[in-house]
Amino acid sequence: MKFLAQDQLQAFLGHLAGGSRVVVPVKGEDGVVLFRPWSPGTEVELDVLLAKQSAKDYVFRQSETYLRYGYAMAGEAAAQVDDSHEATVVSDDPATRKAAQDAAVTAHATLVAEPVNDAPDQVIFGLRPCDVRGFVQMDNVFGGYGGFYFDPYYNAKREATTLVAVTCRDPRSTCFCTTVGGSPDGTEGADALVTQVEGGFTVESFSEKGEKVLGFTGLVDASTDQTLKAETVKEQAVDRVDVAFELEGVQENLRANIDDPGWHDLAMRCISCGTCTYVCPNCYCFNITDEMVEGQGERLRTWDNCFNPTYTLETSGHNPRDMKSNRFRNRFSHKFWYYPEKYDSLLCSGCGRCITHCPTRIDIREVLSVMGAPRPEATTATGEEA
Amino acid sequence: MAAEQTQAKTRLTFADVQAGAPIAVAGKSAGNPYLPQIATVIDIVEETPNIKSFRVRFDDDAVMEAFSFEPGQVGQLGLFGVGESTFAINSSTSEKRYVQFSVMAAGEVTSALHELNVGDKVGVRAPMGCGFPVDAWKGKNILYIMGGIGSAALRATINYTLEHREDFGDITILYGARTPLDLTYKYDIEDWQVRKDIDAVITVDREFPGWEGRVGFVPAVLEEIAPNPSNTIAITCGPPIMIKFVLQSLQKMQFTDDQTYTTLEKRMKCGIGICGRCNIGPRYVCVDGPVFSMAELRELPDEL
Amino acid sequence: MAQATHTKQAAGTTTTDAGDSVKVVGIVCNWCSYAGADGAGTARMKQEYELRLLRVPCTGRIDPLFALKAFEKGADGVLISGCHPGDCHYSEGNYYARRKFELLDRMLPHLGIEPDRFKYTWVSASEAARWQKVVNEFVGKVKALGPREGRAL
Amino acid sequence: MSDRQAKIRELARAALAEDRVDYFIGWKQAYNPSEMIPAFVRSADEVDQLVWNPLAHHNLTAFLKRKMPDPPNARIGICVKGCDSRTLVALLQEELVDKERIYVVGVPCDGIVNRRRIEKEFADEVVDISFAGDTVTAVTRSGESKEFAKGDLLFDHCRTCRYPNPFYADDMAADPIVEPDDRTPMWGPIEEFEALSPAEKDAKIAEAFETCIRCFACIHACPVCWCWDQCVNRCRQPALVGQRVDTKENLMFQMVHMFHVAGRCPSCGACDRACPVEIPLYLLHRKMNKELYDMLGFEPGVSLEEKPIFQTFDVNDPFGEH
Repeated sequence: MKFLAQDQLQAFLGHLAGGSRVVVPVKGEDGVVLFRPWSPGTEVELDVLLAKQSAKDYVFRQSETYLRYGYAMAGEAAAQVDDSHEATVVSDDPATRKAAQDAAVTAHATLVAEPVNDAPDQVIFGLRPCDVRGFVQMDNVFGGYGGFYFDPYYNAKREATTLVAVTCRDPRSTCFCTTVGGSPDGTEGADALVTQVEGGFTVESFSEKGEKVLGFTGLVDASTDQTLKAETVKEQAVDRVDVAFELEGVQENLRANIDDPGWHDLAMRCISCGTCTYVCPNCYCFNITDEMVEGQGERLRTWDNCFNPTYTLETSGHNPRDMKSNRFRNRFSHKFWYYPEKYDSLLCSGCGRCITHCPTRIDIREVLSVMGAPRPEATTATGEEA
Repeated sequence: MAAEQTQAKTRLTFADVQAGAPIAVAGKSAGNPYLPQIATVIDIVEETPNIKSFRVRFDDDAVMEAFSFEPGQVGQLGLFGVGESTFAINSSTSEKRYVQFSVMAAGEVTSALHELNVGDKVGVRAPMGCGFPVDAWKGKNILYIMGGIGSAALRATINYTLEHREDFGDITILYGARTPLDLTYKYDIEDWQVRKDIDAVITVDREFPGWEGRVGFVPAVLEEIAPNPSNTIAITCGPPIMIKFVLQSLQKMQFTDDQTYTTLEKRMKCGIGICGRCNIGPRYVCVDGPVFSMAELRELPDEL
Repeated sequence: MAQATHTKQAAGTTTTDAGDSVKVVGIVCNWCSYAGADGAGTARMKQEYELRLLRVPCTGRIDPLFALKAFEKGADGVLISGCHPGDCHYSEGNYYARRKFELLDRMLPHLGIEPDRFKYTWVSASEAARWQKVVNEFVGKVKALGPREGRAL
Repeated sequence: MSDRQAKIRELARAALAEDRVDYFIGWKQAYNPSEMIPAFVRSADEVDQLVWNPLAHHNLTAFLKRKMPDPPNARIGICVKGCDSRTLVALLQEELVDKERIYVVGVPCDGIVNRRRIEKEFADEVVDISFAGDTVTAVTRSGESKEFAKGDLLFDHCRTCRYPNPFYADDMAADPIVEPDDRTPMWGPIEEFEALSPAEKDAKIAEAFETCIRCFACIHACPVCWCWDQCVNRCRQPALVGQRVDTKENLMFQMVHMFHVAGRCPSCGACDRACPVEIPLYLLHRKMNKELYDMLGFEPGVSLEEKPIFQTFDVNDPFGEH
């Protein structure tokens, strides 16, 4: 175990910034803490436990152009193209048809489409172990787990990213990482872990990337006292996290309770916005759209979420999840039933952001205590509904 | 019909992928699954007043040559600058010159596709999803029940069973549309009616000037022709309301859940099981479907 | 695009888009201001050519967001013009519109867009000379402010 | 204060017991006493969860919007504060809510405490906020405690509030409190912003909207943003707002909200409080209301008979060229 003195922190980040971008939690003028690129002198905010948003955005961008394309016509061909957009009349005569096809093909020949995949090396410093587990859990869906597709965009950024987590010294009452298999000092997926002790930080590494982090010359071997103190910080932190619900059986109970009227009750105060999913370190659903200006276009993917009323809306007007309660059920079932069934991993690391950022404080712990447990025989919750 | 997931239960890295790890369901090759292959529209067939079939050919001959799919699989047909939408591949599996999609003009992408001319460029990502288990159906009678543009989702399968006619027992096709004008693939219908080895029943919802065929809704006609469920597979596709009543009728006629198949539509974006919107409970229509047996559907929440 | 070309031809110039120092979007109603602009063009009245016209059936159809969208997409100025109050082809569309434009006009400076970059006015079909004056004055002011770059909106 | 709470419970109990409503919406304590959330009470035995205190910031009329009630045709009992009632009045003016389906309990309000102001005073989590007279006591998880004067913690719109009593209610939870004689609106902190140069404003706006994550919390929490679930912000035809998340598009996104609620929005601040990244949306809406007031002397949602100003006109409107 190494030790980093508090007054060496800026130098340490400067060292990391030598080879890559460094991202740290920063408190803005308005007191809001967000992950922001670090530059010399930027104060790192570690006292506020959780940044408003997880660091997800730096690996799985909220909006990301993945394809650029452009239409261009060669001079001569362009001159012959009729711009009138008249519907093609397909001739019955094969020869005429062939000639028309050949002419059209030549005229429209130049479409250029280039994939874009920008993945700079980066170190994310100061994220919490639950945020790190968020990446680990998302890795399965993007990483071709179980023979599914491998996502080159996510993985390029993921592989270029070093995660330096910080032990949670003061977990909040809304933290429930231990309930879902994590810990305030968890190291799963972390390349390195720093723990705040008197006068600085102890630093441990768990991977090759983590070893590189330890390459900073300002690090010294941690004293026995410092090591012990770090252990105490960790133990105390673990004690501060409550077990929020019984995880065992949640998947089966969610399946059994799929039609339970309790979903309606729990969803009543939901306003069906996307806050919980956008601050979540695990939620990964996205939308794909094209944006085009004057013949040059981009195809981009942007975060989307299952609370969006138009998320599943079909062109015909049919919406499989038209009711707020259906969308509500989908999010929790996805995290604790659908995802585990496909990827053998939960899709929740217990950071509690969805609870504290929800405009109406919908509590995932309550939802799972109620719907993830056996339900009494169907009672009529919604009166006329039942 | 969910694919058997035989691949390792582990997350892959770029190194694994470069080393040739099998990375996709249904035998698709490595590469960037988001990138469409550029293709050229080589022919457009106006099927009905609002449905056109687009025959497209990949610009890269090697891609065209290597292209193969299972009947029932789908693809994303996209227009650069507008977006992509999912359509059933409805050319025959034996067709090597082009890939065909039928498009009803309705939304943003489909309306833009209808503006296309022969020679225009499109992007195609195909095949996707799982097809019908046609091999497992060998020796059985096949009953197709289709409504409207639902025929597009079953055309490749019908053609497959007709091309391999000797592998199957009786083949019955029940096809209905609102009016005779809305019947797709009229050239197919003519062929079916000439052939002696299949039984084709074509119906329209209500009387129409010049229409001398059968009149009646698909589920009602189905009960009239009363197919024998013994050793028979029933496959249905059409508007949701039709599917609902057809499934009820089939149940009434003693078709079991294992004998009944349908193919579903959902709003899709990525088409590769990631973006998360086409799920029905734990199943994604894009990778686990679009083909589902009734037995599989019963396991899922009522979010069709 | 057709409308934009039309304006340039009317102004009797051959300058290309790339040569424009600023981009100004004009949203005009079909019945009065578009006809007025047409009149100015037919009469070969010399006008600033940086204006691109969009024609709508009535100013009542114009959502203030159209103007914001234009700014967002890089317009340096937005001019809205319709029938004079009382002369609306649909009787009262411009009365409703006037309230919306006034609010927009008052909000824009709050969003970091200088007051001279937006104007709403009324030009009738017979007021070709007035059209010329409105365009020249407005575009002149926008030119004086120069292009908007790196702005929030 | 507790009198109002008792009266709310009493009125809710009666409405539920007499089956006049299917459910009753009030406020209750969340997972700890420092947070208040909307409460949906379905039976008379459950009314004791209803709470009234200066943390009850939610504008519950948002739950009357299209597609919010469950079941869709529910008869709903609802509590409104003065500002909440203005949004309700705005909805009633346009007949967007059926008067026959709602039972409104008016709650005179002495001002709501901005919890975020307290939160910012500590690094640790605030787990308890209690009130004694004008003193507010906040306690953190590790036991640290601080006292504040309530007046310092109020929301800006509460400090400048001219309408603490509901404009529309079937029953009142207390007698109306004394209202100021002078109803001239006070506009609060927007004046600072107004004094900035265009370039400075631009920089401020850019800074504020850069962090927007387009989660739609502002739009969904807004009681008068009626087409919330079919918002043009989600629409591709027309593509008024692009999908790309950047400052320009984010600002455009907010402009869609702001201009579409103009004339209905009394700047109750629900959007601001719902924003997870704390963008000061309230200031934007406040400014809009100030301009509407200067234009036409109009204040939204203060009279059932009045028409929203963008649905009517006066040939003599005192602005623009004639």
